[in-house]
Amino acid sequence: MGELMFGIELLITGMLIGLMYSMVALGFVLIYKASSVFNFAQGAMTLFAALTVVGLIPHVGFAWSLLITAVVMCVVAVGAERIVFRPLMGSTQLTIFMGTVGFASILEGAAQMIWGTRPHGLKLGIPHEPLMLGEVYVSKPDLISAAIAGLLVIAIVLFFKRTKIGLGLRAIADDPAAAQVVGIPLHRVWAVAWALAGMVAIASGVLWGSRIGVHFAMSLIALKALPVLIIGGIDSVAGVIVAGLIVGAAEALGEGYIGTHIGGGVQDVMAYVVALLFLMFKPSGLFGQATIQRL
Amino acid sequence: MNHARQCWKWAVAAGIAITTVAPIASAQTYKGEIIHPMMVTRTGPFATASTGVIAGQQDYITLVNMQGGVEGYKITWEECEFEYKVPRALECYDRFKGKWLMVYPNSTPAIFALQERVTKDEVLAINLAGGRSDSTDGETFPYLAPVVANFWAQATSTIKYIAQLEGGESKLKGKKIAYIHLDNDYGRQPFPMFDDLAKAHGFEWKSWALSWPALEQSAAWVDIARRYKADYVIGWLYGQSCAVPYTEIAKVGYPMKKYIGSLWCGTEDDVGPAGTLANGTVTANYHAAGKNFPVLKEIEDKVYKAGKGTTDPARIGTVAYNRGVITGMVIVEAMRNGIKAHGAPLDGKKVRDGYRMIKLDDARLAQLGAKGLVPPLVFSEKNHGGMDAQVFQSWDGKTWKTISGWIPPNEPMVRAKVEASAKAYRDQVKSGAPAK
Amino acid sequence: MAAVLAQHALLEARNVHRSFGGVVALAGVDLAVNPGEIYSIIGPNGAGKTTMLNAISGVFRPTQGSIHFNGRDCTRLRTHQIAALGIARTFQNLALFRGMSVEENVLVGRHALMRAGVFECGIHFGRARGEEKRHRASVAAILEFLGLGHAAREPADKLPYGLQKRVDLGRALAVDPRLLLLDEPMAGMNHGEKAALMALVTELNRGRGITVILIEHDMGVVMNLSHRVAVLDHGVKIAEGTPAQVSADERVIRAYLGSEEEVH
Amino acid sequence: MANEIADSTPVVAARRAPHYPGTRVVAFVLLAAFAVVAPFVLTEYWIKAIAIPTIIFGLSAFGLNLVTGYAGLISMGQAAFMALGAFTAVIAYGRFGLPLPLAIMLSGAVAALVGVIVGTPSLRIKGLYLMVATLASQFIIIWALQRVPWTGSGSFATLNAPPVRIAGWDVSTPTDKYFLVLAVVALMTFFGYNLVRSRVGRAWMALREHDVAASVMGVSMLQYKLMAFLVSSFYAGVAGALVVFGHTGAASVQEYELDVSIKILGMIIVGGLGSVLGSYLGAAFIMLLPILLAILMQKAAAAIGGTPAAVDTLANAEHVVFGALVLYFLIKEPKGLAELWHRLAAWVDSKVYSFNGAQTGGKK
Repeated sequence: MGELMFGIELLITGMLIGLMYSMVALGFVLIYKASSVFNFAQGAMTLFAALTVVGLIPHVGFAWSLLITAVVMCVVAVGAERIVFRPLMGSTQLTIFMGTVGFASILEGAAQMIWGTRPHGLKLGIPHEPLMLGEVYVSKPDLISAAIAGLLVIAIVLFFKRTKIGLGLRAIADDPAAAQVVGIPLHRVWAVAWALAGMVAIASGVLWGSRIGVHFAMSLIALKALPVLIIGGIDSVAGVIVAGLIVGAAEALGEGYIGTHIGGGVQDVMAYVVALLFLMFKPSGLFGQATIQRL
Repeated sequence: MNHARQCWKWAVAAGIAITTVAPIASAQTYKGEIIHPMMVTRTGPFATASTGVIAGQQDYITLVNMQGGVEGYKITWEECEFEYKVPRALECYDRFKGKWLMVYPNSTPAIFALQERVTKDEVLAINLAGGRSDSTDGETFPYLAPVVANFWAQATSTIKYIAQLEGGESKLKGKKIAYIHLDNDYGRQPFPMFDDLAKAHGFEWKSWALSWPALEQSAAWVDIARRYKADYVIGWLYGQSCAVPYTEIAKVGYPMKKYIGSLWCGTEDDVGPAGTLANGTVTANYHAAGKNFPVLKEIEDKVYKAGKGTTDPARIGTVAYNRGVITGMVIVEAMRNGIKAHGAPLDGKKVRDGYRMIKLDDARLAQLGAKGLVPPLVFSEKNHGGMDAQVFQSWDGKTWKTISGWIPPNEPMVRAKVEASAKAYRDQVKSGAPAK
Repeated sequence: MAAVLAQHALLEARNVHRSFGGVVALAGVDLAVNPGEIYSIIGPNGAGKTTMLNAISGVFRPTQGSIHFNGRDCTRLRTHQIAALGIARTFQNLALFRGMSVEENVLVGRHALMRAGVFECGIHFGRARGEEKRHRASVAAILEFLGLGHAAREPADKLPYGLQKRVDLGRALAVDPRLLLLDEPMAGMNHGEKAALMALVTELNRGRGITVILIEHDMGVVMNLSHRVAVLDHGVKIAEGTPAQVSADERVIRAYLGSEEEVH
Repeated sequence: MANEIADSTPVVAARRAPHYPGTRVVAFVLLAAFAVVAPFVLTEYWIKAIAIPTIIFGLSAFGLNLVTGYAGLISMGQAAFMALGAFTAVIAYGRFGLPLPLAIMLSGAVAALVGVIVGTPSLRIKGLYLMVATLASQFIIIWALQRVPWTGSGSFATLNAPPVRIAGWDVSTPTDKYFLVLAVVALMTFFGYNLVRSRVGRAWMALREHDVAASVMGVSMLQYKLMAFLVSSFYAGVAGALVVFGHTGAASVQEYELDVSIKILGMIIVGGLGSVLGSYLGAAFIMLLPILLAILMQKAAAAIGGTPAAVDTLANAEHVVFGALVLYFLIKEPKGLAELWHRLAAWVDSKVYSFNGAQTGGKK
């Protein structure tokens, strides 16, 4: 195949993966918007959700296991709000961040206690033969995953724009004190944010699981979301999509054109290099709001 | 000042906790019994394989105990969880210092970190098919051993296997071999070997490094299959990264049987998650899979019937489990020789000497009910193992099917490398430069 | 006239512009503050008073125009360099260093006057030691002067509002300023406190010869303290002169009535 | 974002009213005395596996506390700086045969240099953005250490250090290593302790609380933010060198990956932001708790007959309990373990000097 075609295939592959990063990043954004907290536990939640889904499938089938997992994740979410947030309310961001680290440790431990340490397959029955666009191969599962990721993001955007709770979330993000004054129920809204993050965890858990299998290391996928967050702007839902595309493309092209000359291994670093460049030149990300400090 | 009360409460709690720990630190061996501490990884990303290996080892030891123990001594083990983390491994080692008879962390990074300690304390640290490839040289590394095929041996016999498929090493000329690997101690050790082999056979090789956890490999695979157009791909992955390539291979439409994984991707759990996608994939292995071996039957009948098994019986005969059994055999055999030669109670040095006396030839393996499970293992002061053959196996969706005979390494080449590397190490130690 | 004053003006602002995004906060303001005077800037909210102080103290740079201190152009200097010249200020919202004690807060004001580097500070020997002693002493004096002596080791943010304002002032005094910028120092004070603070400012001005630029809403205070008053409205200086002249100026009155805020 | 900026600076334990030094002085003297006799009263295990790594990581945590706790700049790259130190130490001491003290200094210097570069974004960004910026550096540094052939982490990614000698003293036994580590850590703790009480420390705290006000007071933002990163990563570098010379005897990137950076961050948060003591208390908590739990879990497993299921479950329960305890302390002691100690000391004071117990009976 020609260099050009190769480049195009690389680009498409990368961007599809990128959208799947966006989906993971979405979980962070949700909780960040609600409480300006960086939820380190998102990865653990993804792992927990995925393990629960595959753990239940043999007993109740796919559809039911999704439903039950959704309920479980809601419980986990409310639990998180109760045991991590309510007591830590008013502490500094750093302290709450550490709280989420502790919470992640609990989830990971629990996941392996309940579901064991062995990996599981999770197949969605999507044919794996590539889609041939001329010379360019495109993965069907990735296409579908990317599509779902995209839909999810749009759904979340609508949720923020249209629903009462969504608007509440935005109000709280802008000014928690004021929001409380006008009677927006902080705790409920936060719980909802966590629950939504839980749903995102299920989606990313299932889609990533179908790609790489469901296994403990899955929680590390979350790290891939961080560069996406920075580039997209931590408080921007739409931003994560674009950022995901950028990161995915950067990774794939970096690996294909730089990595190939120095023995590979640049993929993961690429994402962070791009993120750093953004921090240097556009600190608040593509869509994040810049802030002016008042005196 | 109830706050302060609380402080006391915690102080007391900590006190109690510490006192419960203290005794563990002090080491002593009881009479008539062999204490055998074990490093285990039951939590975190590496627990999958480790739990199987641990189970195999413990079940085998239980079997030995039921049959009267080693020269009349029963073996009891104590576990130390280290999560495959180097600092925790060091802590474990120090916690059981003085009790160790043979250290088996099942982690190459841990072996590197432990090297200094075990050498000083004269305790043999083994890592089957891992660790330092040059520790095959028992004189330079008196307390390290790779036991079975070391990484260089693995590399050469894998190339030999490819040669077989091509119909002769001469046919390798001009072939393109892609090497996709984790970017660490383990993934990098074969580099120099591949260089030599490429020179010797006139093939071309290129490396694609992946940083742990390597859960996303698409770009590398597009590059390998669509631009580099490799004739064969050799994978040197571990843990969950073993299961990742199959979606990519399907997507880039690369022939599955031309992807050959290292033996560390050779367990059921490594390909299982990929489901049918992995059908027909090939990995190396240093032993046979399945449970048609008397020793495994015995474990099933005696140990598990008696309810003394340490895992789900379904795991018996799986690759990870069999590796545990083999490890158990090596350890027990070394202890037995140690007692025979130096008498009880055992210590690290005696067991090391016992290890150097191991002569698991077909006859002995047959006695142990493990004929054909592993190629013969015969060690000496000079040879701590590592020159052994590999067998190649193909995944049929449920189990591994052996598809090759035992393919020995290219011994002269590996020897040369081992000697060169060992010499370099000796010189560095002499000159006080950092030993690599 | 500004040109003439330039000879002996302590601070001079020439045609200072500043806008944020589209919003124009200052549209070409000229100020000339003479040594030793108390110079007040008044005007309706949003007139650009605080922005002017920010421009002078180097928090923002003017988008256009220049600022000269003691005849030297300091428009391009960085904030901390301006402090080193001897320009100190207080903040409308105090901006105290919350995690630190009153003494430490004020000691920060001495920062530019201290010289010890990291290493000296680390080994706490020689210059670092002596210097620390000296400056703690002078800070103690400042605290006494402000009647904060008893609170020296209290966490600054735990003090009552009135005292916090004094800490803010103390911080500024610790700089040993030649020019002191006060941003609504009387805000939220009762009569007694105001009287005390006015006495204090007078003392600083007369006794220590510190030139003062004052932003204040309480016209009583302004008329009382100031030698001269400038009136800003929508970023433009609409009047300047003695308190009497200014309060007589009908443009000023219009400006205030225009922004329904009464003048006493 | 709005409140993110506002919240991003950690609020720390404010200076409290002076106590009679009593309890603290006594405690300090006892601690110092114990530190000196420890190797002669404790088993080798406690020295080698508990004491040495704990104080080394304590030092690294203290370094991080300088930049994060005092200067209020979140950094997630501390482990990478330790790695830089560790590799520099092996290469300088082993390959180029520098004398040990120089090698240690150099390790700090190299880390410090990189630290300044990593710190530059802090001039423009804060909070979470800075967190991820430093986290990015963590990945990039580790990657570079692995990929630059010159480091020697080639086909074997682990570098072993030769035997440690310093001016004729063979630092071979655990006791020797302990005293080497203890000496360096004590020295650097003393240095840092002075530093945070000097104009430099005050400048950092001022920047943390209100950087604009600070610069109006004459503190150079550029100079002091970068200085904070410089000093902090210098400490990390030295800690890394100590890991090599005092603990593992080898440098390998696997020991300094992201989870370690997060652990170190955890140490100062649990221990107490902006507290020297807290750095070490936190280090002890984060380092020792998992080991303690692991041992307890194993004992528990043994106690209940060690059925395979139980063994696996309890091994994983370790993580659950660990996380729960971290949360418990964050909630009970938002200002960190140091605050717990201060209150305890205050309480003891109030009992001992009961005549003025009113004043010193603890703040709150």
